[in-house]
Amino acid sequence: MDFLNALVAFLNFVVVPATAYGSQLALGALGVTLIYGILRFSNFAHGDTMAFGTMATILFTWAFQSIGISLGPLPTALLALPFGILVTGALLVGTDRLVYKFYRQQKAVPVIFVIASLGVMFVTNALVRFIIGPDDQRFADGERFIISAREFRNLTGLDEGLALRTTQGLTVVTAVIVVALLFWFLNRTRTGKSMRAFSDNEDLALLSGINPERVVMVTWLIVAALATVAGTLYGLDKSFKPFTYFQLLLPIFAAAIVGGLGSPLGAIAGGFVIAFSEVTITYAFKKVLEYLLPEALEPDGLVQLLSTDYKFAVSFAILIIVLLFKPTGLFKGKSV
Amino acid sequence: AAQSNDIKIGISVGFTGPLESLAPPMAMGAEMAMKEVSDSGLLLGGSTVTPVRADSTCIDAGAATSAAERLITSDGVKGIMGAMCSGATGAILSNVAMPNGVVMISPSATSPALSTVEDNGLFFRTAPSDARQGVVMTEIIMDRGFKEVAVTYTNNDYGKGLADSFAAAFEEAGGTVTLVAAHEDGKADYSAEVGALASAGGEVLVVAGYVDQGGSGIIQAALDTGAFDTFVLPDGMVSVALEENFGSDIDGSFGQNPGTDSDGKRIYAEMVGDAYDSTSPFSAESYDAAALIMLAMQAAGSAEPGDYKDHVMDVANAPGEEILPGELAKGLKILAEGGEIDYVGASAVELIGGGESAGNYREMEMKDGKVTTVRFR
Amino acid sequence: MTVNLRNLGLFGIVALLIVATGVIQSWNVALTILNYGLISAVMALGVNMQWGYAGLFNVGIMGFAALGGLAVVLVSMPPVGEAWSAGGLRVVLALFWGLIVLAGSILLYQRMAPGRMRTLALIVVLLAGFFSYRALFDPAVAAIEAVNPAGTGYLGGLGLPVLLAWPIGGALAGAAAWVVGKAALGLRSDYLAIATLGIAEIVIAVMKNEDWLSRGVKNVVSIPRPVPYEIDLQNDPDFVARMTSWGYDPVVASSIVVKLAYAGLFAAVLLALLWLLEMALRSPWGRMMRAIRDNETAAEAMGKDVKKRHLQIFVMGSAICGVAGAMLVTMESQLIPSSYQPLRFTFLIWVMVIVGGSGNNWGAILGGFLIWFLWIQVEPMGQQLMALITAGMEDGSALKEHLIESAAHMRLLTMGIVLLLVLRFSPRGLIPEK
Amino acid sequence: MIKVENLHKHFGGFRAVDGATLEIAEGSITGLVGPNGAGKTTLFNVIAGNLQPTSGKVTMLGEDITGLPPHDLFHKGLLRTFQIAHEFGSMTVRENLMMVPGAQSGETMWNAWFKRGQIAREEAALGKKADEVLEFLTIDHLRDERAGNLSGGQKKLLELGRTMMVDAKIVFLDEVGAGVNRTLLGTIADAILRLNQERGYTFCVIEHDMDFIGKLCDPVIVMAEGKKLAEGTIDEIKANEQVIEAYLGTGLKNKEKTPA
Amino acid sequence: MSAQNPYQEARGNKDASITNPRPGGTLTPGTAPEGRSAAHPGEPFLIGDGMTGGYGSGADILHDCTLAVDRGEIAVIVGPNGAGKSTAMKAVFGMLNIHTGSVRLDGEDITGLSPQARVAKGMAFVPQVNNIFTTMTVEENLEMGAFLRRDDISETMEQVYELFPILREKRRQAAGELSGGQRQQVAVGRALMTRPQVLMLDEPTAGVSPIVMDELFDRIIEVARTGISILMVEQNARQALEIADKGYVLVQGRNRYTDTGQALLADPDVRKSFLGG
Ligand SMILES: Nc1ncnc2c1ncn2[C@@H]1O[C@H](COP(=O)(O)OP(=O)(O)OP(=O)(O)O)[C@@H](O)[C@H]1O
Ligand SMILES: Nc1ncnc2c1ncn2[C@@H]1O[C@H](COP(=O)(O)OP(=O)(O)OP(=O)(O)O)[C@@H](O)[C@H]1O
Ligand SMILES: [Mg+2]
Ligand SMILES: [Mg+2]
Repeated sequence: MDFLNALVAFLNFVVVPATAYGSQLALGALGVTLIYGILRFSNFAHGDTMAFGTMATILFTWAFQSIGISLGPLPTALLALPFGILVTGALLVGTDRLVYKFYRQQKAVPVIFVIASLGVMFVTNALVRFIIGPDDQRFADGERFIISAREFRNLTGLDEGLALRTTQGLTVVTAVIVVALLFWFLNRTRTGKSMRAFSDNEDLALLSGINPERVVMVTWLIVAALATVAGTLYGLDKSFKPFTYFQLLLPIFAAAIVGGLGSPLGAIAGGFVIAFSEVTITYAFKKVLEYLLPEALEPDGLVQLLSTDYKFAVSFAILIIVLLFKPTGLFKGKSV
Repeated sequence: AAQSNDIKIGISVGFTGPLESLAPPMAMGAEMAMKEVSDSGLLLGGSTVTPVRADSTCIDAGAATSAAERLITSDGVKGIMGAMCSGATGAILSNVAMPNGVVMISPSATSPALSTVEDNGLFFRTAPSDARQGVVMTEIIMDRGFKEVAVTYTNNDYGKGLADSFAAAFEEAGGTVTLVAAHEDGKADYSAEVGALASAGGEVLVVAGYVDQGGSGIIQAALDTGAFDTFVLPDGMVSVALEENFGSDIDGSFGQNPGTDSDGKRIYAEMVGDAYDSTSPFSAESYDAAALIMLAMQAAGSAEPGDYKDHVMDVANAPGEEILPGELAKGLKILAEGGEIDYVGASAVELIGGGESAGNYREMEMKDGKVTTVRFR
Repeated sequence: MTVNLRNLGLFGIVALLIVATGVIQSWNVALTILNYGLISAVMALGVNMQWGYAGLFNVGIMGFAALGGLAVVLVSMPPVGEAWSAGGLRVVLALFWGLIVLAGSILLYQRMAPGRMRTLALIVVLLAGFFSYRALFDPAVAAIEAVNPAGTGYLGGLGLPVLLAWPIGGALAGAAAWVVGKAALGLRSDYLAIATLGIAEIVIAVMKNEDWLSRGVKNVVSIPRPVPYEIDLQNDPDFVARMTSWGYDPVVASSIVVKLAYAGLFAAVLLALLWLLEMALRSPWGRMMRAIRDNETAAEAMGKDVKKRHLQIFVMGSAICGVAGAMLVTMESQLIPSSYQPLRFTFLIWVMVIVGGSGNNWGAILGGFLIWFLWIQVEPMGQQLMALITAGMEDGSALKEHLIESAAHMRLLTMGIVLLLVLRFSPRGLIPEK
Repeated sequence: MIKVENLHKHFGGFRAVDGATLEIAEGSITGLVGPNGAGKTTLFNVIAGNLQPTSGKVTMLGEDITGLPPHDLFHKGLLRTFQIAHEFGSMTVRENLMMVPGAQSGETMWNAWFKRGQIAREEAALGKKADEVLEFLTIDHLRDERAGNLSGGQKKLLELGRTMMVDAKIVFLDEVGAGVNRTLLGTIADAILRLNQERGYTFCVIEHDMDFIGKLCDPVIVMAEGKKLAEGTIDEIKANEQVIEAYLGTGLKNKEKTPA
Repeated sequence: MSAQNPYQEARGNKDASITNPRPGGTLTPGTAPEGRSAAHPGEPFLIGDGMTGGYGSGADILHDCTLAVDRGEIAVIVGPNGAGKSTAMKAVFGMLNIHTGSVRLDGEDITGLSPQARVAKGMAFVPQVNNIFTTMTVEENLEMGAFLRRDDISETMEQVYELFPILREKRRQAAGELSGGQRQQVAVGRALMTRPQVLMLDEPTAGVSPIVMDELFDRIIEVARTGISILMVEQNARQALEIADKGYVLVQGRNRYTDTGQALLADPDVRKSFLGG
C-alpha cells in the first residue's frame, strides 16, 4: 500500500506533469525545428506565432461560445482550432511574402533571417497585444479532468491522488500523432521529400524541378498548424498570456537544440528531457521516501537535490552536459 | 488663488515587459485621480492636471531612466506616479528624480532597500511595507488554527521581502514553515515548484505572488494535482481575478490586503465601474499615489516639487478629515481653506517614516467563489 | 573615399539625432541616450568581436554583463563588518573547499585509469565533497543573511574606488568565459548559442538566489559613483555661482555636468578598445581570424590552433561585455539581478551588431548608438503616432480607447518595423565589413 | 617517413579503413590509388589528424603521431590538400596564401599592437612569396579576387599553392588533378618533381589519372576495401590482375561502335 | 574584385546552425537580353548562340560564345581552368545573366526561361560542384532526380544501380557520407533519372576511378544513341574527345577551336596546349 502511495505521489507530481509539459514543449519545438530544417534559420518569432495562433483560436472560441456551440466534455477551442490555424497560416504566409521572401531571393545568409525574425517577433508581439491585450485569458471549458485527485483517492482508497487533466491527455496524444504524421510526411511523401531536398541544396532542388515557393508555403502552413495547436493546448492547460508565450521561446529552443535541430524526433525527445530535468531534479523526495522507508529511516530534510530557485539553471546545466557528450543533440541534428 | 494653468504629472509604469498586464489598470487609476482633480477645478485655483505616460519596462533601467528623463526635463512634469518595479524605481530616483528634485510616489515598489536609499525627501510609496503584512498574515493564519504552512513567493524584492518577513514572524509565533520556494513570473510551467511544495507538506500554501502572474499558475497547478486546496493570499493575490480564475475551487482560502473599514476600495471599485479592472494589484495604490501628489501641491499652494514634497506626509496622515476616493474635490477645498486632511484613499494610505505606507489590512476569505471580507485588522 | 564619406555621414546622422533630441526634448535626455549608447557600443564591440571575427554565436551576453555588474558591487560597496565576522571567513573557506573538491576530482579523473573504479571513486569524492561543502557553506550563509536582512544581509564589497571595478569586471567575465569556453567551444553555433544562453541563465540564477553575495533579488542600491553627485554640486556655492554667471540653471547644469563626466569616461574606454581592436584586425592576427571563420578545417590544416584562437576571442569578447556591464551598473549605481533579461541584454545587442554591420568595429559602434536611440525614442514616437491616428476619431469611442490603451506596444511594433526596414535596405549592416 | 600500422577507421558498422598497413619512404613520391570508396581519403584524414582512428598507429620519422590535431602536424611539417577544395572564400587569393606560414609574429595581438614595424617587414616578404607562387600556378591575375569566386580548377590550384608557402617535410595531395586541365597538370607534376628533388619534400599523392601517377610516382600503392591491395612500380601495378579487375578496367566497350 | 551579392556575406562557423553553411545557393536566375530572335529552322537541337555575360554585375566572363548539340550527339567542351566552361553551361541552363545572344531548344527561344522551366522542357544538368543532396540518402537523391516524372521510376533506378553498383550497396546511406568518386556517381545517376532530352554534365568524371570512368563513358554513348543530346565539360579531354561528335575548345570565354572530336584530338596545337601533350 505504501509502495503504491509512493508510486502515485511520484506519478502525480513528477511523471504526469512533466509528461504534459514535455509534450507542450515538444509541440513548440517541432515548429522551430521544422523551420530550421527546411528554411534554415532559427525563428525567434515562434513563441509569438504561437501566441498569435492561440489568440485567433480564442477569438473563434468566444464566437462559438457566444452562439452556444460546444463540444461537450472537450474544450470548445478544439472546434475553433482549424479556424485559428487558417488565420495563422495566412499571417505566416503573408509575413513570408513581405519579409522573408526578399531575403530568400537574395540568397541571404541565415543570420539575416534570424535577425529578420527578431523584427517579426517584435511586430507579432505588438499585434497580439493590440488585438487581445497583455492580460491573462482563460478559455478552457468542458471537463477539466479525466480523473481528478479526489476522485482517484475515492476510487482507490489510497492516500495519494493522481490527477489527469483532459488537456494533458489531449496534449500527449496530439504530440504523438503530430510527430508520427510529420515523420511520415517528410520521409515518405513527394512533397515532404521535396521539402527536404530544398533544405539541403536549393540550387539542385531547382534543377530537379522542385518549386521553391510551394515548398516554402507548405512549410509555413505546417508551422502555422503546429504553432496554433501547441499554443492552444498550452493555453487550455495553463492560461493564455502573450508574455508567457514569449518566455516559452527559451525552453522551446532548448528542447529543439537538445534534441538536435532539424530532427522532429529530436524535438520530442528534447521537450521531455527539458521537462523531466526541471521537475525531477528539484523534486523533494521526502514524501515518496516517507512512504517507502520504515519510520526510523524517514528523512528529516526534504531530500531535494537543489532548490526550485535553480530550476532553470539545472535544466540548462543538463542541457549543456547533454551537448558536451552529444554535440549536435540527441538525434544528431544538422551539422556538416 | 494663483493663476490657473496646466500641471503635468508623469506616470511611469512598466507597460511592456514581465508585468505589463498590471500596468494599464495602474495608469488608469492614476489618470482617474487626475481627471477627478482637473474636473473639480479646485487645484491651485483652477489648474488642470495632464498625465504623461512613460514606459518603465521593469527590465530595463536604461529605458526607464531615459523615459523618466524625458518626463522631467522635456515634458516638465512636476511629480511622478511610479515607478513600478523596484529596479526601475531605484534607477529613476537616484539618477533622475533626485538630481532634478522631483517628487516620486511609487504605488508598488516595496523593496526594503528603497527605505534606506538617500532620497532628499522626494520619495514616497503607497505600497505597504512587507514587514507589517507578514505579521498580520501570521495572526490571521494562527487565528484559524493552522500551524504548518508552505510558502512560495514571486522571485523579486516584493515576494522575497514578504516571504522573509512572514516566515520570520510565523516561526516566532510558533508555527512551522515547511518550505519557502521561489517561483519566477511569466514562466511556462510550475509543476516543479508545486511538486516540491507538496512533498514538503503543510496545511495551507502561502502564495506571495501576483494574481495575474505566476501566483495563479501555482494555485492552478496545486489544485490540479491535489497538492493543496487552501491558500493564503496576500495583497498581490487578492483580486476579482481570483473569482474568475478559480471560483469556488478555492473556497476557504483566505488572506489579506490593505484596506480599512472606510470602504475606500469599494468606492474606488464603484467609481471605476467596468472601465478597467479596479482590483488589479496596485491599481488603487496608483490612484492614491496620484491623489497624494496633487493634494500635497494644494497644501503647499505650489506645484513645485521642492515646495510640496514636505506636505505629502501631512496630507496622507492624521490629523484631519478623512478623504476617500471620489472625495478629492472635498480634500482640495479643505486644504484651500487651510484645513487639514487625512487622506485614506482607496488603499487606506498611512505613510510612516521614510515615506512608506503603514497600512491597515482587510482579512478576506473565498466563499462560494466570491471574495468576501471577514474583518479589518 | 565614397565609402568613408558614407560612413561619416551615417555617424553624422546619429550625432544629429542625438543633438536634435537635445534641442527638441532636452539635453539631459540626449546625454542619457548618449551615455547608454556608449555603453551599448562597447558591448556591441565585444559581441562583434566574437561573431564578426570568429563566428562564435554567443547569446550569453547577459551573463557576462551581469558578472561585470557584480564586480562593481564586490569592488566598491563598503564591507559589512558584522556579516564578515558572522560568517565571512567560513563562506570563503567553504568556497575554497569546494574548489579543492573540484580540483581533486578532476585530478582523480585524469590520474586514474578509466573504468568502473574510477567512476565509483569520482562519485564518492563528488558526493562527499558536495555534502561537506554544503555543511560548511549553508550555516555560514544563514549567519550572513541574518545580519540586518532588509538593509544588508550580505558581505558587502571591498570599498575600493568604483573605477577599479571596470577592469575587474572584465576580468571576472573573462574568467567565466574561459571556463565556459573550455567546456563548450567544441560545440557548433546553435549548440554553442544555447550553451551560452544556459550559462547566462545560471549566472543570473546565482545572482538572484545567493543573497550573501549581492543581496539577490533584494538588489543593491546606492553604489558609489566615480563622478560627483548632482545634489552636492547643487549645494556647492562655487558651482552654483559659476553656472548662474554663465546663465545656466544650476539644477539642470549639475545633471548635465555629471552626465558629461560619465560620457568622458565611457568614451575613453570605447576609443581605447576601438584602437586595440582595429590594430589587431588589420594585422596578420586579423587575417588568421578571418581564415578560421571562413573555413575551420582548412585553417586547422594550415597550422592554426582553431580551438585556442576561439577561446582567446571568446574570452576577450566576453571580457569586453563584462566591462560594459560594469560601466552600466556604475552609471545606474544599482545592481538589479532581475533586470538581466535576454531581450534587453542579448537580443538587443545582437540587433545592434547586425544592423551596424558585423565584422566591422565601426559598424558595431554605429549600431550600438542607433539602435539604442531607437529603443528609447520609439516610445514617444509610438504615442505620437497613436495620437495622430486617433485624432480623427470620436472621443470615447471604444476603438479609440483601445488604441490609446495599446500605445505602449507601439514601441515594439515600431522597433520591429525599423529593424526590418534597416535590414531590408542594408542587409550587410549599415557599415559592412570591407 | 610515415608508417601506418594496422589502421582502422570505422563509421558505425562500416569499415572505411580496415587494417591498412603501409609505409611512405622519405624522399619518395608515393602514389595512392584505388577504386572509389577504397578509403584513401579517409586514410589521409586519419593520418592528417582530421579524423580519430578507431585503432592502429601512425608514426612519422619514428615519432607516434596518432590522433594529433592537424595544426600540430602542420608544425611538424605535415601538410595536406583537400579533395573537395577548402578555400577561405571571403579572403582574396593572395591572403589565402599569406595566411599559411605558421609562427608569424603578427599572429599575436600583442605584436599587432606594439611591433608594427616588424610585422610590416614580414608581410612584405610573405607577399612577395605569395606572388611567386601565384605566378607559378598561372593564376597571378586573380590575386585580388575573392577565393570563393574561383573556378573549380582554380580552387584546386590554390590548394596546391598553399603547400608551397612553407617548407614542408611531407605533403599529402588528395586528387589535385581532378578538374585541373591536363596541360596545367603537367606543369604541376613538374613542380612536384622539383619540390621533391630540390627541397626534399616527400609526397603522397591520391590520383585517378594514371598518366599523372605514372609520370610521378614510385612506388604506387593500391588500396581496396580499406586495405592495401598491392604495391609496386607503375608498370607492376598496371600489369596486376587484381588491380585491373578492381580498379583499372579494360577500356571502353562501346567505343568501336561509336559513329565517328 | 568582382561584385558580389551583399546578402551572401558568409559568416560564422562552417557548420549547420544559425550560420548554416549551406546558404540558399548561388544560383541567380538569369535575365534575358531584349528582343527575341525568330525560330531558326534546321539548326541544332540545342544551341547557346553568341552568349556574352557574367556573374552579377561583374565583368563579362563569356564573350560571344557559342555551343550547340544535336539530337543523339555528344558535344564536349574543353579548355584551361577558368576558361568559362562551367559558366557557359550555366548560361545555357539559364543560371546567369547573358546580355547578348540567345539559347534555343528545338528551335524555340528559351533564353527568358527560368532553370525550372528548362527542366520541365526536358533539360537536365549536373553542376560541377554541390551536385548532390548531402543529407538525403542515395536513393532519395535518385528519386529527386525523377521529381517531375509521374511514371514508374523503378526501372530507370534499376539501370542506374546497374551502371554504378556501389550505389545500390549504399542506397540507404546519406549521400554526404560518400567518397568523392561515389558522390560523382550519385550526381550523374540523379541526372540520368530525369530521362531528359538534353543531358548537360559538368566534369562528370572528376574523381572517379578509371574503371568507373569507362563505364560512365560507355553509358553516355548508350544514352546518346537513344537520341538524347549530351553536352559535357571534361578535363579528361582525350577520352572525352574520342567519343565526342563535336568538340569545343574555350579560352577566356571565347570559342577558340570547334571541330569534331577526332579532328581536335589530331590537332597538335590543341593537344599541346589543352590536352596535356
Ligand atoms: N562520414 C562517413 N560516414 C559513413 N561512411 C563514410 C563516411 N566517410 C566515408 N565513408 C565511406 O567510407 C568509404 C571510403 O571513403 P573515402 O572517401 O575514403 O574513399 P576514397 O578512397 O577517397 O574514394 P574516392 O576515390 O572516391 O575519393 C566510402 O565507401 C564511404 O562511403
Ligand atoms: N560566382 C562567381 N562570381 C564571380 N566570378 C566567378 C564566379 N564563378 C566563377 N567565376 C570566374 O569566372 C571565370 C570562369 O569560371 P568557370 O567556373 O566558368 O571556369 P571553368 O572553365 O569551368 O574552369 P574549371 O575547369 O576550373 O572548372 C573564372 O575566372 C572565375 O574566377
Ligand atoms: Mg577520396
Ligand atoms: Mg568548371
